[in-house]
Amino acid sequence: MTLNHYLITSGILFAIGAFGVLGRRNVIIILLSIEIMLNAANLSFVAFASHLNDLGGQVISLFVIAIAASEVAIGLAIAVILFREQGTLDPEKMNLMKG
Amino acid sequence: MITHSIVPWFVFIPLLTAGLILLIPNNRSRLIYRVSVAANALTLFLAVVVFLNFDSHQSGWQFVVHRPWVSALGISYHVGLDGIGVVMVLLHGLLSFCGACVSRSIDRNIKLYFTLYSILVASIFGVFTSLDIFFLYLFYEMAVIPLYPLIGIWGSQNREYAAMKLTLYISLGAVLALVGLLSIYLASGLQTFDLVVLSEQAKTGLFSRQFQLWCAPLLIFGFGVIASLWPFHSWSPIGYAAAPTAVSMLHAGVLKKLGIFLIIRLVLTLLPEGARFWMPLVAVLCIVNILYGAWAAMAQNDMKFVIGFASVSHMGYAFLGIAALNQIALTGTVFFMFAHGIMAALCFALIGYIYDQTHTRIIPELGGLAKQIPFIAVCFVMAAFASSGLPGFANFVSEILIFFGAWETYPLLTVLAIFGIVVTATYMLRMVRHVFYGAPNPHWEKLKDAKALMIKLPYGLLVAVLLVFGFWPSFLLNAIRPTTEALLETHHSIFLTQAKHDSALSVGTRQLSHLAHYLYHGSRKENA
Amino acid sequence: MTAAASAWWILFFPLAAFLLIPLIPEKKRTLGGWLACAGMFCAFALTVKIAWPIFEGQPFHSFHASIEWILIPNLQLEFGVLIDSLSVLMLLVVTGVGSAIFYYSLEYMAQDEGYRRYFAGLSLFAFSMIGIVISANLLQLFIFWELVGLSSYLLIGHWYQKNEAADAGKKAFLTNRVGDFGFLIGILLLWTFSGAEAARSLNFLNLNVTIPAFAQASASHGIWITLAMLLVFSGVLGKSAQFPLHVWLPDAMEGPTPVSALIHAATMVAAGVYLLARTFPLFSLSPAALEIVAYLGGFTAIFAATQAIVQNDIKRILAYSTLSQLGYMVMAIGLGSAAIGMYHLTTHAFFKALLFLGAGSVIHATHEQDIWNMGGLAKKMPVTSVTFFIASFALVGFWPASGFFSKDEILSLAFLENKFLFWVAAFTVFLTALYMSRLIVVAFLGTSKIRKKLHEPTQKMLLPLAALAVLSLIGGFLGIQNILSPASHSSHETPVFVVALATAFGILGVLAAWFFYRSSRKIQNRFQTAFAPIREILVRKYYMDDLYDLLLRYIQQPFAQFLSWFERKVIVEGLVNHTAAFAAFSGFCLRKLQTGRIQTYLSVFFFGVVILVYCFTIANLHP
Amino acid sequence: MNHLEPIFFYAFSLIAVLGSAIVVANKRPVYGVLALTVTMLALSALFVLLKAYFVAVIQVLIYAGAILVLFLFVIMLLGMAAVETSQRQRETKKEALFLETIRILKILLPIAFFTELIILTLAAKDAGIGTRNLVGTVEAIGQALFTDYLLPFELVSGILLIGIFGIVTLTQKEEELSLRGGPNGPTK
Repeated sequence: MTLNHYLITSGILFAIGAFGVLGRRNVIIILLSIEIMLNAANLSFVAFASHLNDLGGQVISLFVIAIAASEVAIGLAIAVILFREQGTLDPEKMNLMKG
Repeated sequence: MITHSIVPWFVFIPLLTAGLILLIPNNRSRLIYRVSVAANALTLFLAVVVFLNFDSHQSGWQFVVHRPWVSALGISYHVGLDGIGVVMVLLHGLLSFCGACVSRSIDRNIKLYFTLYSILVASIFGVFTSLDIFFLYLFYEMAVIPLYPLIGIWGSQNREYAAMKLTLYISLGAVLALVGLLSIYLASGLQTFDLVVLSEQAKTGLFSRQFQLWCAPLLIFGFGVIASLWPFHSWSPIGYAAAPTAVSMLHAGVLKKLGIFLIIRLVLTLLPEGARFWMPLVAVLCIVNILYGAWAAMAQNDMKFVIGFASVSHMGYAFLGIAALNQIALTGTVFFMFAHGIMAALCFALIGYIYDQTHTRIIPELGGLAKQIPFIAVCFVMAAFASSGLPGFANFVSEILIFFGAWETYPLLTVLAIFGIVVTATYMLRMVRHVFYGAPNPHWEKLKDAKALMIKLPYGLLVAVLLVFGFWPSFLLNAIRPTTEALLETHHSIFLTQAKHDSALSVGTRQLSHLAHYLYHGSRKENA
Repeated sequence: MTAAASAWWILFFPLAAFLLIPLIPEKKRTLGGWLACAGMFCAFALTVKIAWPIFEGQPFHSFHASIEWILIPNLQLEFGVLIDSLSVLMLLVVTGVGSAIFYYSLEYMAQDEGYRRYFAGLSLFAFSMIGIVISANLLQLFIFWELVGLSSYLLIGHWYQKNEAADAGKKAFLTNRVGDFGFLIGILLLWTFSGAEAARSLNFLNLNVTIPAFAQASASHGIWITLAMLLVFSGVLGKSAQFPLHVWLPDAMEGPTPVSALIHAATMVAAGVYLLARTFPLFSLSPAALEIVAYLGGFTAIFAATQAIVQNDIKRILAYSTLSQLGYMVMAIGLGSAAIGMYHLTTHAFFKALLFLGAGSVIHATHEQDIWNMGGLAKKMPVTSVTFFIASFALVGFWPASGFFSKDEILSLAFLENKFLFWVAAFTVFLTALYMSRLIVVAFLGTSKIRKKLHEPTQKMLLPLAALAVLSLIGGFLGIQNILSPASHSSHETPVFVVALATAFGILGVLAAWFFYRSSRKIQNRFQTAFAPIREILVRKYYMDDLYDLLLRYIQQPFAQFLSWFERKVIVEGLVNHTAAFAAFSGFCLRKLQTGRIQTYLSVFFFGVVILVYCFTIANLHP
Repeated sequence: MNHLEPIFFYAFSLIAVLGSAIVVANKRPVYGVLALTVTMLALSALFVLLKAYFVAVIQVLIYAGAILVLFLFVIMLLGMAAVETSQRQRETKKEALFLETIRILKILLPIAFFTELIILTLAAKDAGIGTRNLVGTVEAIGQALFTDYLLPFELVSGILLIGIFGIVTLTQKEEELSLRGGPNGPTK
């Protein structure tokens, strides 16, 4: 299959992830959508790797997975603490930084 | 020859005095005052020595001291003087000395006052002597900084507003000019801030015409703000009225001339085509400057406001001189800067003297002072006549040169400028009549006249200088002439070759003045 | 000492006096007075030495010497001395009459507390007046022209305590300034016409050559020449107080009387006529300009004479009479003969100075300026009265006196050139006779209304009076007119008809005044009621002063107010404060964006990303 | 083999897209996590198609196995509250208008972004099939990892370490608070 196909799918996934991050009112779902966006990125990395015949793309996707792991860990820890403080997971409530 | 490395001392002496004054304990105010007067006297002496040793036959830079500083960027401590620089240094030496003498009446925290005053003096010397655009701009900004506290702390009524407005306006102009300077640095591609190198290259068409067209207005209107070109002038009367005497003396006398000096040194040398394109607009603006300032001065009843608007109006003449772009007018402008500087400083010093005793500057409240303070009255009448361009004073010579020069390029505008003199005479004499002549006001019985020599010195010195250069102007003209000659060489050489394919695109005002010019000269040109 | 050197010395003697007087301590102030007189006498002596050949009848050879003043490529201004028959005559008048007046004011100003300042001002005036006379180029003449304006400002405002004096000084200087404005533009025009770019010079000798060449070049140049000469003439209007700019002279009487005598009778106001004579070769190039000059001179003559009739202050009557005599001189030059104009100027200087000094001694004695409060002075002050009679005799122009000769020259010139102006001049002779005899009848004859004992002024004041009286009498026989035009003694013989008519008018004027003012109060009142409206106009000086006040109050002042309002409102409130307000407003809007919701931040951030990618797409689509 | 490839590709990408749609659209996070696991598996299949075998295996092992399991633990920990309660708090009229625009923006932006990507990819000219002889076997990746990309490899280990520290301090803070009553009183 051509590179374009893979890029289109990763574009769709990324868009859906973005929609999830912006639209949903639950921190967990936001973190999940971030994971989707990261996977979309991985897909395009690997697609380019095979297209450009350079292993770099695959190595980068490995790194992305590693970093995503630590990011999710911290994200969830924060979500837990927020839940303890605010009693809810709705980001709208968390407006202590209101200007 | 020891005079070779004099020029750096102009900046270092005031800075050293600033440091020295900080060491003196606060209660010894008399000592502080004497130290700063002595320091300024020293710089004045140096200025006179430099002026006398200036060889007026060769037009290049003299007393040059060159030390590379940041060679990566091409910045170097490059200092030197040409004809215009020598005159300006002499002017500043005179004014800073008289300013120091006059600020005897400062009573609140004297140490801080004289430190800031010395920094201000040092930075202005820096601008006049530096040949490196980086240092030029550095000292230009350094001059604005002490002004804010000087006006803010020791000024008279609504001083915060005035200090704020003045600093904002000038830094706005400075930012505009900075953009211009940096674009020159980058467009030149020579990786150097050195003015001498840049002006050599500019002769051989270093900058493209397109670049010059948009860069010149940046510099002209950027520096025009501090020289109170018409739309940007409203800070200067308010700023002067609120400033203490010595500061308004220096400000009206020298800081205003920085704008014109920098326009001559940067715009006319580096961007000749840009200058030629924009100058008709400047000419029209400066006529508004003259008449607007004159009539506004007519309607004021605070003495400092009258002189503030008067200097706005007089700056119009300086701009007219530049806008005419020919040898006579340019020499006239430099001479005018010197003469007006002395005259404006003298007026402010005298008003300061009166204010210190009467604590009011409102003209209707004062009246018939000539009886009590004859010496001050005589000096003020002389200053008033000098400002309205009476022969015998240096102002007349400069105005005549500007009129003869500007007559060639803008005949109609020159007629309006000459009418400006009549209006100037009106408001100056109106002020003299109401403040000094007329029935003596019983309220001011106990005014003390300036008796001691030390008090009389600044006023007497300034009046003497006006008269000396009024009777025999060639002392200054010999120094100025070679520089303006060389400066305008680049203009003629470029425009003779370039005159034929002058671009159709020209600002409306340029056509306006050319149309008037053609109408007026048309019939005379073809067979004169 | 060569002639040129002595010319420089004539100029610098009064300057030296001016510089030295302030150094003299207050105690020995009379020394200051004598110093000023010494300066003036030396100048007069030197002038006589230079002018000696004329007295022996040989022709006068002029000489010229100048030094570089301002040297800039294609602008050479020099400082020079040009002595020819015209300037020698003027120098004789200025220094001669000046010395008499200096000597007179030694006594007159003896008790004045501003004594040294007065004599310093007089010396400055003498310096600048001599400067005008001997200057070699037009710009140098302009410089001294303004210095004369300055010295008249100082001298009019001598008693600056009095508000009227301060205002009069200011008014005089500003009106002169308006005239000088036109004069400077005229100089600029002449400068541009005077030859090629580099060889331009305002030297009179050069001008007399290059301007005619320029005029012949093409027809359109004639218009420029007329314009330039009319502008120069505007300078003359300001200085010699001709019609539109004459308002300052009557007010200038606030100054001390010797000042009025020196400045506002003999010398300064004559400077304008001298300028006309000096630039006469240029004026003659454009007949239109001469036409205007002649008509304006004639009009001023009759205009001023009518106002003199209703004045009550002795000095104002003389001021208006000076105005009308100046009108005569200007008319004479306008009609084409500078010689006759200068001739009348010389004779006028003698008798007008005498009249003012006479009035001065009367005021000095009676401390009274209104003629209706005087009366019967002839008996109490015989010498002053006799000299006063001689002077007015000359002013009206009766046979033996010098006025007769110069005025009849003018009348005959007018008779030849322009009939209308001739009748105007003739009628003015009648008016002159009327107001002078009115003055004499009311002030010198009749019953004395002054209570305290009057005494003749001291010898110091009488000597100048006597000297001037002699000059006024024999002035006509000195052959002054052939100093200027030695060759052709007035080609036309003065027609007898003109002389007879002038004398008749004069006698008629005297008789009318005699009968009218000697008659009983009753007849005078009836006459006054009959001519009340005309009298009102004359008293209000044709509402000229009101016109100028109107001009100032309703045009200049509101315009100045509007500008300072414009300054405050538009520039200050408008531009500046609004920019400040805009900054505050934009701050406020942005603040609203910080809603605290993470997702709004994210969406704004994502919006940025979209924009960025959009730019890439654009860049890619059409590279 | 290669004639089957398009079919596999379309199938798996469809599964991936649907899975992520479910993640975003559903109410209960538990279903979200499960849907995400399905997406992860579909993606690893795509990796296999792209001959990136090692990455595919890691994707399944680490990503699907470890991270999503972590998600499940947290959801269990949070319990019922995790269900989204989306009542809207009252806003002032002026604010409402502003927030409305933001909401519309949130929907429009991803779509706009997606269309731009599509335009970009279609515009790209040389989008032909690659040489496809690159095989992401373990020793190839291992070799690249420990020669060219050694530094990034070490740095990633550093980041993981920081992640651990972060979690320890965050949770540490939480216990310490409860022991001594915390700034705003004992936690609920």
